[in-house]
Amino acid sequence: MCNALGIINYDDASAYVEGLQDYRPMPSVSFLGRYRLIDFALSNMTNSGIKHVQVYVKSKPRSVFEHLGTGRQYNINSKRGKLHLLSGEEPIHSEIYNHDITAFMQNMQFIEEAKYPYVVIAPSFMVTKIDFNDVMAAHLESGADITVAYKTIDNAKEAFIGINTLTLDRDKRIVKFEKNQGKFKNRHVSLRMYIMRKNLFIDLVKLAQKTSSMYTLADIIGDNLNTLNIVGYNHKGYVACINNLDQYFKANMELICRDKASELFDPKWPFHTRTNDSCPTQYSPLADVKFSTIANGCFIEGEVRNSVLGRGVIVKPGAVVENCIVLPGAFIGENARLNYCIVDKNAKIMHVKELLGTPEDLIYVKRRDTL
Amino acid sequence: MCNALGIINYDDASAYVEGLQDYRPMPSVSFLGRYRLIDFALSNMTNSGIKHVQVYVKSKPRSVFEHLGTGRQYNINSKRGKLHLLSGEEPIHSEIYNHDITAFMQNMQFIEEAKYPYVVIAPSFMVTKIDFNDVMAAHLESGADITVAYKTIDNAKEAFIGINTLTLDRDKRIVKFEKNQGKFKNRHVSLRMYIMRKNLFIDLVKLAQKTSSMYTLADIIGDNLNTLNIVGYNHKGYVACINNLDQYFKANMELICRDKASELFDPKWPFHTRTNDSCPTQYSPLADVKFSTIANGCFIEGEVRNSVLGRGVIVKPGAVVENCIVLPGAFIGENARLNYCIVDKNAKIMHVKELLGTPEDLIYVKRRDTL
Amino acid sequence: MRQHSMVAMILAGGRGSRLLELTNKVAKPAVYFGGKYRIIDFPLSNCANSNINIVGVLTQYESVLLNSYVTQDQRWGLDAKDSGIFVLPPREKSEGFGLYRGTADAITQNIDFLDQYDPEYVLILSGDHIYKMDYDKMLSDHKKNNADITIAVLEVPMKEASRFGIMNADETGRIVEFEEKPKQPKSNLASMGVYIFNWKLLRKMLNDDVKAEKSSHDFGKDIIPGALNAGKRLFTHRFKGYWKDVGTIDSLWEANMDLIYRGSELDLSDTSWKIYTEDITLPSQYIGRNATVKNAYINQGCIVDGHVENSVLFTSCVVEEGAKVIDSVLMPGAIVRKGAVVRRVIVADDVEIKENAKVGKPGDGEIELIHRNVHA
Amino acid sequence: MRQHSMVAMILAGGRGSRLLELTNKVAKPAVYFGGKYRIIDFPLSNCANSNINIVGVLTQYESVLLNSYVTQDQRWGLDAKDSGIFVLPPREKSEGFGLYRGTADAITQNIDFLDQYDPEYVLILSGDHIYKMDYDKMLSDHKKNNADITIAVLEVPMKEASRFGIMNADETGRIVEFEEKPKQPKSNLASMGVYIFNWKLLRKMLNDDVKAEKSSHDFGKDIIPGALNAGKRLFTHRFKGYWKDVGTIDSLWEANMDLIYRGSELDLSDTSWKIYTEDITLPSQYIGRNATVKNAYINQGCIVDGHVENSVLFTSCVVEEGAKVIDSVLMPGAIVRKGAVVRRVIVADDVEIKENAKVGKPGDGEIELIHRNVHA
Repeated sequence: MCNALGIINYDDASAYVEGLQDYRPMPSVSFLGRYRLIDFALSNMTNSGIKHVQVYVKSKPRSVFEHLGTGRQYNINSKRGKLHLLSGEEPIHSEIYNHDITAFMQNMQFIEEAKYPYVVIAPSFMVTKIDFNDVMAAHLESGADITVAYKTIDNAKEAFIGINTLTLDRDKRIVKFEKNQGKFKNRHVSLRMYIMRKNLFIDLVKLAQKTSSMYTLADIIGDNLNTLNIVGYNHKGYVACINNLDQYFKANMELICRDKASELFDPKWPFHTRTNDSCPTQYSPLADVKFSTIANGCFIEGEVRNSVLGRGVIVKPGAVVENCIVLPGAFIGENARLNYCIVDKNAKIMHVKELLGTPEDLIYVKRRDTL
Repeated sequence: MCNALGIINYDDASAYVEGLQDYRPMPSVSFLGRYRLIDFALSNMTNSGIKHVQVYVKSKPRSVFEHLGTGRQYNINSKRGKLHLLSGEEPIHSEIYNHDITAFMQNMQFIEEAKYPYVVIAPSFMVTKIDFNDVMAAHLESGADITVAYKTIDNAKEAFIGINTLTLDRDKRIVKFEKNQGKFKNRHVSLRMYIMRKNLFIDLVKLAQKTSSMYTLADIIGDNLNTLNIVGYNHKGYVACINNLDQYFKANMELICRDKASELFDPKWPFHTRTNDSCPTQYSPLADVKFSTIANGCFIEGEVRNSVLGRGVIVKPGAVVENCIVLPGAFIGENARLNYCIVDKNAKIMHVKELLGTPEDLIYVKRRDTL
Repeated sequence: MRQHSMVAMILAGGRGSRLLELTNKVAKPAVYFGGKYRIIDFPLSNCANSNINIVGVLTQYESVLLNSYVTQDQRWGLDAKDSGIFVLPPREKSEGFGLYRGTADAITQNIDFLDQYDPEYVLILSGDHIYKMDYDKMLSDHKKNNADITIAVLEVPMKEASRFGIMNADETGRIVEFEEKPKQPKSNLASMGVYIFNWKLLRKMLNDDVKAEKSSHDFGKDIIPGALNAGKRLFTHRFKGYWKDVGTIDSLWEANMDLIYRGSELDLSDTSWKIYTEDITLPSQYIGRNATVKNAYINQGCIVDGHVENSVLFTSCVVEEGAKVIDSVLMPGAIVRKGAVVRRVIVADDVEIKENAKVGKPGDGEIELIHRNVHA
Repeated sequence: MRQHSMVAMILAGGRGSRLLELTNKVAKPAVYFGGKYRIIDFPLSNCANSNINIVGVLTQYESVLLNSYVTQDQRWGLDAKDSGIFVLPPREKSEGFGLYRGTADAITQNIDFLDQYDPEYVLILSGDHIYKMDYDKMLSDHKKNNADITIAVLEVPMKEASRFGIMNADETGRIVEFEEKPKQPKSNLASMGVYIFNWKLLRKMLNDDVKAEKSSHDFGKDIIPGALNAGKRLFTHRFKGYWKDVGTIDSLWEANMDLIYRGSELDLSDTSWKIYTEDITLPSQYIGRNATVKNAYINQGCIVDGHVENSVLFTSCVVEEGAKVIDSVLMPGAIVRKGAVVRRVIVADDVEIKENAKVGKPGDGEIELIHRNVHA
């Protein structure tokens, strides 16, 4: 798919992972022990053959820059292809103006210069496996102006809150967008993935800016349901919409399960990430681990149940880690008992012996904190 | 020199290249047709064997990120070494607070974590060839707390304006800093390059912040001339201090001359930059070029005298380019006459037939402008 | 992974002895061309620009420089995670050691390399040719024709056709006959030595060929005729544009000269199909106060203060005041001292034409290769 | 450029036939070790960590996989502009073709490669050994001693000394005598096959050696004794720490087992001296509801739902529910199906132990290599 420019869009106000995001933008939030969220969106694009990807980063771009580098690990050819990290270049006077349309306008030159007739747009907070070649084929076949990937879900009361739901007519044309307020169980939800001609995209961005300085891309698309032929693409397969801490926790937990994980992970569709050159994980004679996902470089002497451990996590003897997400480099000291906790990078549980959260009330331990 | 962390410091208010800098920060200002200013500071560091370099960028980091990439072209080993691009991560409430100390404080964690006993600090706007091993050797021999590289100049009335001049005692200890107001001809001027222990650097940064929220590194060093043993290192050889448009012009012009250029360019001390894969430059049967520096990828059918042409510049028949700096990708149309102009990237001189500046009054043509 | 649906194999073992001293210490694909390039930059850049990620380079003769040159795969952007340029010289196996006995044998001995990537298609290229070609388009043709083998062909003047392998094709482009250097050519479509094979078929043909006692293990002599005889679907892919096999000093000189006319078919300034090469760390070229430069192609690092006309100057050449370089090619680091005159020659790399020396002569005779320093 | 003051040359041509089927299709340096590594990762990572930028790898036997493995130099960070890993197999020259006749001959045939970089020092390494060593410190010693040659040595138990090349040195570390596998060793300082040479001296010695008719062209047998006889300054550099030549299935198994005790001398979790290897794109390991994992070293991509004890599991191994893996090494992709029991063996890559099959036996006998699928 060499005829489309890939755009990984801003997270916006509907997607916010409390705690974790204080330290890093959405794209670099750690996921499943060894990934960052952006790995999924970006691998989907490069696996689909997209050669040139723009990643829009809202704030604190450093961690994203360092994670992505030149995009080599995502198979972007450094001569022919391009990974372009963009953020607002002008000072933003108020956070309400800091949205995707502002960023597109500020970087319009790079969008205009890219020599591709189409754009493929996706957010970084939808974790899924999607081949954009299939979406493009559907787009070309339907003759739509815009194709919007959606998923039919039966848990709209808990998940995808704040995301647009779609009403489709029998030709799959979208006739209505409505924010998911969690009132109904069964909905078609937008994945915020769009395919359209680049010229149309540019027109819409300019129109959005004229309409209101707070308009987003989703807003302007919603405005044009009558004037444009906007069609849905039914994406099957696993999708996690990581737009709050509960969903972040839930997605990590449910992907421990092999059956779920195999819906996302396919050897023919690798999700690339930056390697850390960690050694294999070591289990001591005292280790007692069950039903968990463990990244490399860990050293486990305690008990781990139903948890996700990031790279280089240390669990000392007597410690019990249950229903937890432990991010890379964290240290769980002797005899510490953790339940329903999210322990951020390089945090150390040394002195506190019990951190007992509940599914409804997760405990979040800050980055580099020592408790 | 594996025992020092390299720091390429903010340009500050004393260094500002009008026009050019509206589009890019100091480190990415184009120089001598194929370089960017930062190439010199960064190559000096990596050629000196420094493995880990932090580059502080004041604003608009995108162009610097894209130019430097992972630092591979500067011979930074991607596993053992590190090129760290840092900018203010917090919003700055007013430009007066946007100085080096603020940036160091905001990134203190990365300074503290770097496992090197020394820091080597240099700005991006001093174009010179310097082996920091020599400065380090002098630093160790003198037993100084801080070593400041300086140059003895005889053109202080025109150059290095606003930069600190040094007064040295007979032991080379610095006893006074004074801003160069252009009143005297012969001065010792600071190159803003410092070597000191990393711990001392951290202490000074913290002290500066406590002292005043507008204090810079140069300020706090100046404050401590009595309490610390601060010694000068006399750097010989070519130095251009590119802190305004005139000096930018002058440095480009004087480096056309082989004798001057050979003071800066030494095959054993290469200045690295990002390659652009341009083809060789083509001279048509009509070309008439003398005393000029021409980058690759140009196509010359006109007359060029005493000028610096960047990559991919096109000079059409009948055009006359004299005493000009033409940045990459610019187009000089048929019969256009340019004298004492700086033509920024991708500008096109199509309709205007005369742009005649003078040495005192340079004409600046904006990026992507069509005249 | 669809990444590796086509893997390229570049035959780069040739010695190129008609290039005289230029190939004494380097294989022909590593010979300099075009002011800053080496010949093999062309097939390698074509691969990169055609979205091919895995390239094997089959080397044999004097390959140290060639090996270390192509191994630096970032030069062609082929350093992404699942990309790479791999040097494939002959090697010792448990059953012994064998040099490559022919172009086909070179691939046969590296079936295990190809199996690592399990491609659908294999593209066979020569490391000796200068041209810009989109192999991705050729692959589209191959798929559209449902072909077993596709061969890139180029129209040559009918009178020269007998120097080439000539493809006789029907109106659909299907090859009905192949003649190696025919005395009475029936068509002027010459094979460029660029083939796309379905890998499964090629694998089988190679495994058969290695057992055939009479085979010379060559694509042109054995594999292609064999496939035709077996009734396989062979199609041509028409190439239009600049193509040159620089086998001799004369043709190498000519190909360089082709570049100094903008509007040449081989336009190296076209940024949509760049040719990538070694990244040289040197300042821009300097044209001095006494220089006259007309109709020339000059690379970075050169210092010109004399007269340069109708010539190509590679990296870091020096032409001193009063020197004349006319109708010539100066390879990297060549130096022409004061008062020297250089005409209709190729000066090999790092060779010095001393003060007031004269080399070459006007006219239209053979081009001379200057490979040792020349004194007045 | 001071970048290349020392160039490393890794001798990686050995076949390693005592590793049985593990080296049927790959050279010994490419054999797997330590859950995710290959043996050659150790010298390569040591080079990267010791600030060496240019590494030549001398290959000969079954080198396709080894060549394509080491060519991906970004794995070791050696992909900066003036860095690189270069594969150096034997090649055809104008004077003919020759296999490498010995360790010294391998370097001799690549003098032109080294001359490209014109180093001051050349570091000679073996591609077969597992250890972490700072060659930069060794170079400091070399300079401090004003040595011509420095040889890294390690203390071995006196009773084993007769299996090694033993260095007898004076109190300053200067070598006074070298004995290859002495019956009555005078010291227990064994050569590790790690040498630093002043390149000018080595170049001369190699050029002399190639003409010496009786020479076996070997560093240990010819070059080192020759230098000693000629009165050159040879010094030892004492190495302390883990060092292993994994020449046999037993020693390969042992070296893997050494890793499962944290506090082992070969601590691969030490981030100040990382060992770099291939970057594998696979999710984290999964430990299932029925798993018991004790005293184990397990890599990413594994799926464990059975019992694993005192074992090393490489990338992507599967141990199904009810299966037992004890005192064993599973190489990448090995699968142990339900109810199978695996004990004191090395299971080669991609081998499957089918349901209820049993391999290996307890006790302290020789370690078995399982290189074919096993049925119950």
